[in-house]
Amino acid sequence: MFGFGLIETTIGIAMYVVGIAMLLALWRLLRGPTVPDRILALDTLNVTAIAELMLLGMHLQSAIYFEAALIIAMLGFVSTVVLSKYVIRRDIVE
Amino acid sequence: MRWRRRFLPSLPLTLAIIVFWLLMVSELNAAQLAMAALLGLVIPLYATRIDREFARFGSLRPLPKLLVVLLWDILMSNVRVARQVLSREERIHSSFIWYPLEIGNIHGITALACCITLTPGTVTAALSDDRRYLLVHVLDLADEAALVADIKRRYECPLMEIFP
Amino acid sequence: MSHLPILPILIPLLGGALSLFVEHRRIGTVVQRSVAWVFMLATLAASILLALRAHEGPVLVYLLGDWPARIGIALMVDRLSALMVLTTSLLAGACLLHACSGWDRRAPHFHALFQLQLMGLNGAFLTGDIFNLFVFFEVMLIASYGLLLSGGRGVRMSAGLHYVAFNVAASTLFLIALGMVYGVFGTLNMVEIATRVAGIPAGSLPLAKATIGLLLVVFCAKAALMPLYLWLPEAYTRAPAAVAALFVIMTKVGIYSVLRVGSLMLGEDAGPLAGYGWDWMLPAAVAGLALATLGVLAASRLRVLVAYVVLVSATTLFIAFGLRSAGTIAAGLYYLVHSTFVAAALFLIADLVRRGRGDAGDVLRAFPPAPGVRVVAGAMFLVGAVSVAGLPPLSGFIGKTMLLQAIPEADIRWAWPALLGSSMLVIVGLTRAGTRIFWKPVPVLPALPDGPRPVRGQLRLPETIATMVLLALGVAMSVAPGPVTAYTRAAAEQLLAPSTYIDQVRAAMPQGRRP
Amino acid sequence: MLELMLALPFVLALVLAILRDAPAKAVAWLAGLAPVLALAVLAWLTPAVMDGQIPRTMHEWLPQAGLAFSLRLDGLGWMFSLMVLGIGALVVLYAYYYLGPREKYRRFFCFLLLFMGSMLGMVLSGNLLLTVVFWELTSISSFLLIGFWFHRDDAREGARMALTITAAGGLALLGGVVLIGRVVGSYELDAVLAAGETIRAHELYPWILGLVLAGVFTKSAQFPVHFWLPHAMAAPTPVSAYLHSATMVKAGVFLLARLHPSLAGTDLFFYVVSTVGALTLLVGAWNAIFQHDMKGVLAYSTISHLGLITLLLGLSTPMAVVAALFHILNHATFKASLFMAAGIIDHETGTRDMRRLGGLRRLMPYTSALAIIASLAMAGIPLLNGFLSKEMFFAQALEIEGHEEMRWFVTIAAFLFATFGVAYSLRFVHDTFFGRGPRAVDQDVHEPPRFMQVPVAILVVACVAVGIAPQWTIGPFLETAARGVLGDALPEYSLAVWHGVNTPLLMSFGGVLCGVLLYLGLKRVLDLHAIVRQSQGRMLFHLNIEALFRLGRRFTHAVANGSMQRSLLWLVLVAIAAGAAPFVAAWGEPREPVAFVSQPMVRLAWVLWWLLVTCALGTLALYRYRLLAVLVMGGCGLAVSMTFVALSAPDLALTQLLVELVTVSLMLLGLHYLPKDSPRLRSLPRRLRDCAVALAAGAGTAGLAWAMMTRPPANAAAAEITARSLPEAWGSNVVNVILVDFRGFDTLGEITVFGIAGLAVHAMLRRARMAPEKVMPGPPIKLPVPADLAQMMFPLTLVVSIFLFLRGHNSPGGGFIAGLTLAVPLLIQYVIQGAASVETRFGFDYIRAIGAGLLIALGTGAAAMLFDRPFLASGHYDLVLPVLGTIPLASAAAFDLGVYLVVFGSTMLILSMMGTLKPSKTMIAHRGTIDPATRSALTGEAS
Amino acid sequence: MEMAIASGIGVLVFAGVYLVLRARSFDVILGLTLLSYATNLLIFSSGRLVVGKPPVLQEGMEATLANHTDPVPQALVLTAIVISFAMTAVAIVLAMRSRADNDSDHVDAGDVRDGREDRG
Amino acid sequence: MSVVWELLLVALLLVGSFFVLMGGIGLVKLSEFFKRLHAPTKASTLGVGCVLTASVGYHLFVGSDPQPRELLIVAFLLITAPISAHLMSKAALSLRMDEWPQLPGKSDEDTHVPPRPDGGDDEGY
Ligand code: NA
Ligand code: NA
Repeated sequence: MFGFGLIETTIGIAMYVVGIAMLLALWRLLRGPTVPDRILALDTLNVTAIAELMLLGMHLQSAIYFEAALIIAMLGFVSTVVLSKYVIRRDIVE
Repeated sequence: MRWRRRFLPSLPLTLAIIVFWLLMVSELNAAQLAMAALLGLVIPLYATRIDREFARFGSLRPLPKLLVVLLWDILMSNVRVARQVLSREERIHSSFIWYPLEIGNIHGITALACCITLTPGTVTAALSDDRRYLLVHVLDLADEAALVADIKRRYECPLMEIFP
Repeated sequence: MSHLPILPILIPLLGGALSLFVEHRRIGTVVQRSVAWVFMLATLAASILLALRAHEGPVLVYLLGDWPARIGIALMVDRLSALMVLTTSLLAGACLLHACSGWDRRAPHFHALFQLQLMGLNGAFLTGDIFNLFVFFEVMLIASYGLLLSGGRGVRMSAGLHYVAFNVAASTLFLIALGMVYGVFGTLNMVEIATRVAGIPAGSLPLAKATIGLLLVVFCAKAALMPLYLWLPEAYTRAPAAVAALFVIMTKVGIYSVLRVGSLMLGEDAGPLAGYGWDWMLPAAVAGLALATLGVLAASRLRVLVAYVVLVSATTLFIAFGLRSAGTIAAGLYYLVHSTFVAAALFLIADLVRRGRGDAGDVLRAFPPAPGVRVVAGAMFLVGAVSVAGLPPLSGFIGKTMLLQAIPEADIRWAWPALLGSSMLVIVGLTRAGTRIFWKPVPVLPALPDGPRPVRGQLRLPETIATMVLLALGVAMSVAPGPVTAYTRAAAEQLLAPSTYIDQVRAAMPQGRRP
Repeated sequence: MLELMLALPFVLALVLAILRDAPAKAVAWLAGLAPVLALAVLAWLTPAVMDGQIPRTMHEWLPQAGLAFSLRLDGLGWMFSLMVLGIGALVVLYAYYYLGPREKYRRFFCFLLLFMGSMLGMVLSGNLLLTVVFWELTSISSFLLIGFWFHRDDAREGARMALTITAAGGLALLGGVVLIGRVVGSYELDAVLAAGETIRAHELYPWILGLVLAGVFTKSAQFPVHFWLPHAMAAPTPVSAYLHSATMVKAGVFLLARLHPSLAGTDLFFYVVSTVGALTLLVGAWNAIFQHDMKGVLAYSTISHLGLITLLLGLSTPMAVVAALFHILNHATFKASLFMAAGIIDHETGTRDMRRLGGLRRLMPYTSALAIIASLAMAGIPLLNGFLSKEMFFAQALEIEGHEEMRWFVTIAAFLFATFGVAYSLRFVHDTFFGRGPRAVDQDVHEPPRFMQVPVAILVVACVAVGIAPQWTIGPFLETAARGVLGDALPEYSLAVWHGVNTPLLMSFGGVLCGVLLYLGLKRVLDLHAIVRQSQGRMLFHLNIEALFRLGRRFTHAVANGSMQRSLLWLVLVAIAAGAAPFVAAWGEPREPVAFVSQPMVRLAWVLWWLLVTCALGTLALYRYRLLAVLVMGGCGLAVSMTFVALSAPDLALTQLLVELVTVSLMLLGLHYLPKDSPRLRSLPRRLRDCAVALAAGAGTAGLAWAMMTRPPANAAAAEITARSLPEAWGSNVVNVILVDFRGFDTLGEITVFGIAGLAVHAMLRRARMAPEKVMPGPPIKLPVPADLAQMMFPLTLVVSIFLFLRGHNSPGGGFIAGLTLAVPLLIQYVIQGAASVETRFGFDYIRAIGAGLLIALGTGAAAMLFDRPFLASGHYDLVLPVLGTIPLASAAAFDLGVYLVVFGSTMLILSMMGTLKPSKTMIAHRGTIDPATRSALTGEAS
Repeated sequence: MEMAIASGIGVLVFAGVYLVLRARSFDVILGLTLLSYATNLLIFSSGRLVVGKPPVLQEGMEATLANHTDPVPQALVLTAIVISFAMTAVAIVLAMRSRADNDSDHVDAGDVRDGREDRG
Repeated sequence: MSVVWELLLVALLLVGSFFVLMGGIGLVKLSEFFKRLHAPTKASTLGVGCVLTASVGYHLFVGSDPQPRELLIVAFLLITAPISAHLMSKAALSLRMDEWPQLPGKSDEDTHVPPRPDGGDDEGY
């Protein structure tokens, strides 16, 4: 479709790079050592997932993945909030 | 005025909603405009039930500059943080500082906290009970006073104008 | 066009939704009950009409959304479905009556949950789509959780946990099987699946067998076939009486599904899959019958005993249906209807006893029920026990006799001892329970301070009538068994001729669309 | 007429059941009316029967099963009817006087009439299945009668024992009858009696015989199941007099006689029946000697006499049958009178223990005389009826042909029968009426009311009359009865007192002599009164029954102990087996290679795979630390959502993400009220076992999934749906179109499930008071900065929610997703601002929202019905407005609105219920606040 | 790709089943949640794996399965997700209630308290 | 698509993914929670921001989605990132009270700012 596939190659590389970032976050998720660390890792996973989704959308030339990324951006922090609140107060809804 | 308060509680919110809607639907026609306007009118009425108070803006003049400064700071400090991350960790001297607030408007405080957090190298950890101090964690603290002054000058002052 | 097939689903749904609007303290019980009864009676009327229509012979097909069955969802009503719906409605009427003696006010959302449970049951019996069957299973189950747990506390909660967890696990398995069904057959309509079963390529045969095997496991788990029956006794005994009585039909849903799948996908025309799985079900049924019978003997509480009686009847049905002759299936269907009513009645009686004996509850030890309860409850228990044990002249005897008559010569040597022996032991267990509960003298001296205390139990009219209605249904089935047996006979023949069924369903065309 | 006769007892039983507060006398009169009127009917029919006709009647009951309500009155039935009704009438009279003033007359007579009716039905039945029906009815009603004094332990036990054994026999009989039906093709008695040859020649004959005899022997208390009868003596004496002399126990021998033409005539029949009869006869007679209870003697004597009758029927010669019938009549008369006499004595002295009685002939001479005469009849003394049938028995024993060993055996048994019979009769008479006065009975003993003696007297007179002039008195009756069994094969016989001196006569006298000697000898050698004979049968029965109960208990506790873990384990095991079996069975069969092109890995698939697998295993590894497990599981959810995205399922990804968020929140809300950790499972084998099961399940599922994915797809339906989605359902998001149109019915069910979940949670938590596991001390925290930001987000999320809702039909989104998109930000408000502040400002009736959502979805679907189209048929309308242009209106959108409301309402209901639980103060005090020392244990911190 | 999905399903089922067999209510709920992930993936994969062809029709693209993945399993999974979510909610609340009422979160808390951890 | 645009997009993508990776590395490498907190929250913001911007440009020119809808994602990220960071640091602080700096101008007794939710009598958990 393109004259030269530079952009597509870049998208591919970027997907791998972001993927590595996800795996790094995964490592922190499992490793801990504290609960906030793991929450942080999960949050990072969410954010990197947005990047990954957008890259996928570019890779497949489809805007269909927008909604998923939007939802993660808009609501993905919910688990962060809830988990943090749990650590702080135990009682999530007071 | 009372009429406006009653039926249009927050103009910024209405505008934000209209923009949001038009961005989302990806088409610009009469029907969508009408829909956006409808939502812009109805949703704020509904949102008043959740919101304790809507933000009232003072002067919006400092806003563009603030945004540019913020963007620049984000970019620059990102590079700095990236360098720190890649360098040896012993060189990083992280520390908490209490940042004394002058701004009293809660929306202003929130905006300031956002600015601090979004700028790499600093993160707001807490707001004191009396709302006069922000607890800020600094990744690499060289000079506490300079940092406080920097924040005050670059963010807090414009914000005080925006949120009087 | 006739909307009759869908009414038994929609009426309770409407009733359930409306119940949510009238269940306010200000509105009062009378209105709530009136709403519940209006919809209950309407459902009953629709069920009766449906049974009459189904008895005319051809399968009633209702294409939802006016889509052809292969791409949409279709309700397919044959005699069996209509029979099950009618049984459900009759049972539910009695249960509702019983609940109206007070439980409905103590359990939040009772009427809504009850109506929706009815919707789930009827939907499961009427639908012709296997995924839709799953959905209605879930409607039925979650409503049953609600009914079981609403207004409950203590041990009922842990029993409920067992029930819920087991059913959720089984539903997970159901979903896995459904995924496989779609992956292998490419359709969810049971008739369409049936047409594709025979043509399955040899390479996919083990996969198809595993798929249907998993489906059968799920249905057998719901039907509490050995060894998947362990969940039943606790759940049924801990449920409130009206709910436990309604639950009796729930095992029948599993049995119905086995019959349906067996008829369509494992029938004569199923090619290499014909009869698959049945070879295992019969031994499991016999072993289950033995265990259930032992459970009847082992029961230390009346409700546990009744729960095991439910198991006995379920396993008996598996024997009847597993033999897959028109005679045994017809007898089994008769037995199914009878055992549903009678076991439900026994649950209600057990509750009456429990209430009438104060602290002693329904524990099977020597402690008399309150005098006010004793005679009526005792008489009702006698009728129920005679019925359920298969003693003449009540329905159990007729069902069992027809079953004995229909069992093929080759299977007599194991089926008869199993059935007769289990009857025998059930009689022993029921006799012991009855004599211990109703044949204990009222103590002359006041009870010990720390022992159970008798109470002045009184009969509440609705619950007595409800119990009597259920028993009367059983008695009616024994006094005039002819119509019922004729119906079940026809239903059995319809089940054994799946190709007719398939042709009739496939001939159903949308009205406002191209087919 | 037959129906009338049969209906009388039942109708009057019903009348008695209904009549409340009727005086005892009226009750007794009504009860007496039944047998008297029925006897009148019988008398009306008698000439016809005597003529050899068989009055018949038949009504359909269940023709499919061959069950008909057919009655027939032949000679045998006539004889038994006479006995049932005649003695029944006497028993009613007797019972009226027997029962104390505080007894429940109404119930007693009601049960008695029920029994009478059942018995009558059995003897009149012309259909074998109907016979079984009445047979079991006699079991049930006799159970009620035996247990009439249910406050007594022995009554309950006796009743249960009788029912257990006779009902078991009844079930066997049912089996036998059904087999007969198979062989003959009909259950009508006429057909069965005519098909004797067929039955005997059939290969099922041994089974038929065995099953029928099991019924007969249990009912007639034959060895070795005879022991229930003595225990049934706990019944009130009128009951014993009726059931255990004339009716219930005779049911077995009646049936044997009834089916005699069909079953008898084979060696098997001969050997089995006569052997059992002979053994019973000996066992019963011998045991009778050692009883101390008057009714005990009578019970064992009954066993013995029933053995005699069985033996005679087993011998099967026509003469033996006649003798059996004769003895049935004789035994009924003398035994009924003896029971009644024993009842009178019990009634007057307060005891039936012969060790405490004695010398009653002085105190109650009249009763004593009657009882002594009846006893002599029982002993077979000449000029009394018992003598005659015994003589016939001796003659038959001696005339056995072809079976030498049996002749000896039976003859000896007959002699011993006579000997023992004399001995126990003698003891009965001697211990009760002679000797010293009543020992330890300090009652003023006198004769009973006159009318209580009348039935006894009538029966004793009958004994004597038959004994003296048999041909005149009993001859016609006996002949009629015998004709009913034997038909035209009626033998020549003479009913005379004196047949000359022959072997039977000598045997009789020898028997009497030996009996007297035996009694005297035993009395001298042993202290008869000191012998306490435990009923071996009872012990055995109890051991067996108890063993059965114990087995049941043990087994049930070992298997179905209510453990949920076990339930789930079995489910998994069975599922593994079901999934693996076909593959195991097909192992080694040649397989065609499947043409399959694997999809290449998507770029990010490796990341997702690692994410998924690591998080799943991480959850497993950390499951004991629940918070961590929830956290790590969040990674799984993300991985699954991303997988959906990568594999072309944006709607799925959205839904999975949102559900994931809410699920995590729910789990944490719940975790507040649950322990923070799971205790460590110490048992290694247990862990290994579960691990192996889980491995098998995992591998199996993976294998199935793989096998499925590598088959060529069969997706014609999917293709059709995709093609028809836009033109006919006006939506381009095919998934959403399926949800609201093609399979909208699923969605209706699904939102119902979801709504019910909300209701169930509400019902469970509404009034619940729960203590958190541990409480954080201090007031709720304030989060002004996040609160401010979250506030800002809410209107925007509302916009997104509406967008997703409206666009769902054409691009990813839809009611469900939109509903959750609205609910989740509200959850954030709950978390950050606290429930109280949100709920006061954002008051919303979630329950009504659920209801409204269901109604909207239902209404949308039902709207199609107004246009005479099926439920859920979708409609579409393009609304053309000035300026705004064309606005598409689809019914599917309205349906989706219902979904939206239900999802929002239910989610919020659940979250708000869980978030606003009222804690129970006492439980908090009990569990306490968080202890710093346990902090790391609570969260699973490494340090 | 098929192998990856299949093995992923397998691992989820392995972890899920192991947890479902535990003795504490919360562990069982965790296990059921993992199982529901596996189930969703399995149903989803019954439409076979297709990359980049979401079942959203677009103008100029023919509405065939060549251009769009099989939509039916997706609809099924959606229903399944919702239903298992509802069930999970009920199970969690029930676990809370059972714990509060019986003072133990052992799955068999109601009838036997013999102190043994596992009785299955 | 012009080469300039393409190169710009490539640059944006490279920068974006680089910062995302930095976030990941920081998360793994740094030794203590509060240090780690800096890496992902920031780097991800910029990284994701760049990628989103690239996505806007890319779709704009490919024509698959001509609207800058990704800006909405950025807007939401900007709102939610501070909330997350704020709450996570509060959570971490609640576990490690001893490391809190003293509030200027306050004595030891009332330095517990922000107010400790648990009254300060335990060490968190
Ligand atoms: Na959708
Ligand atoms: Na951030």
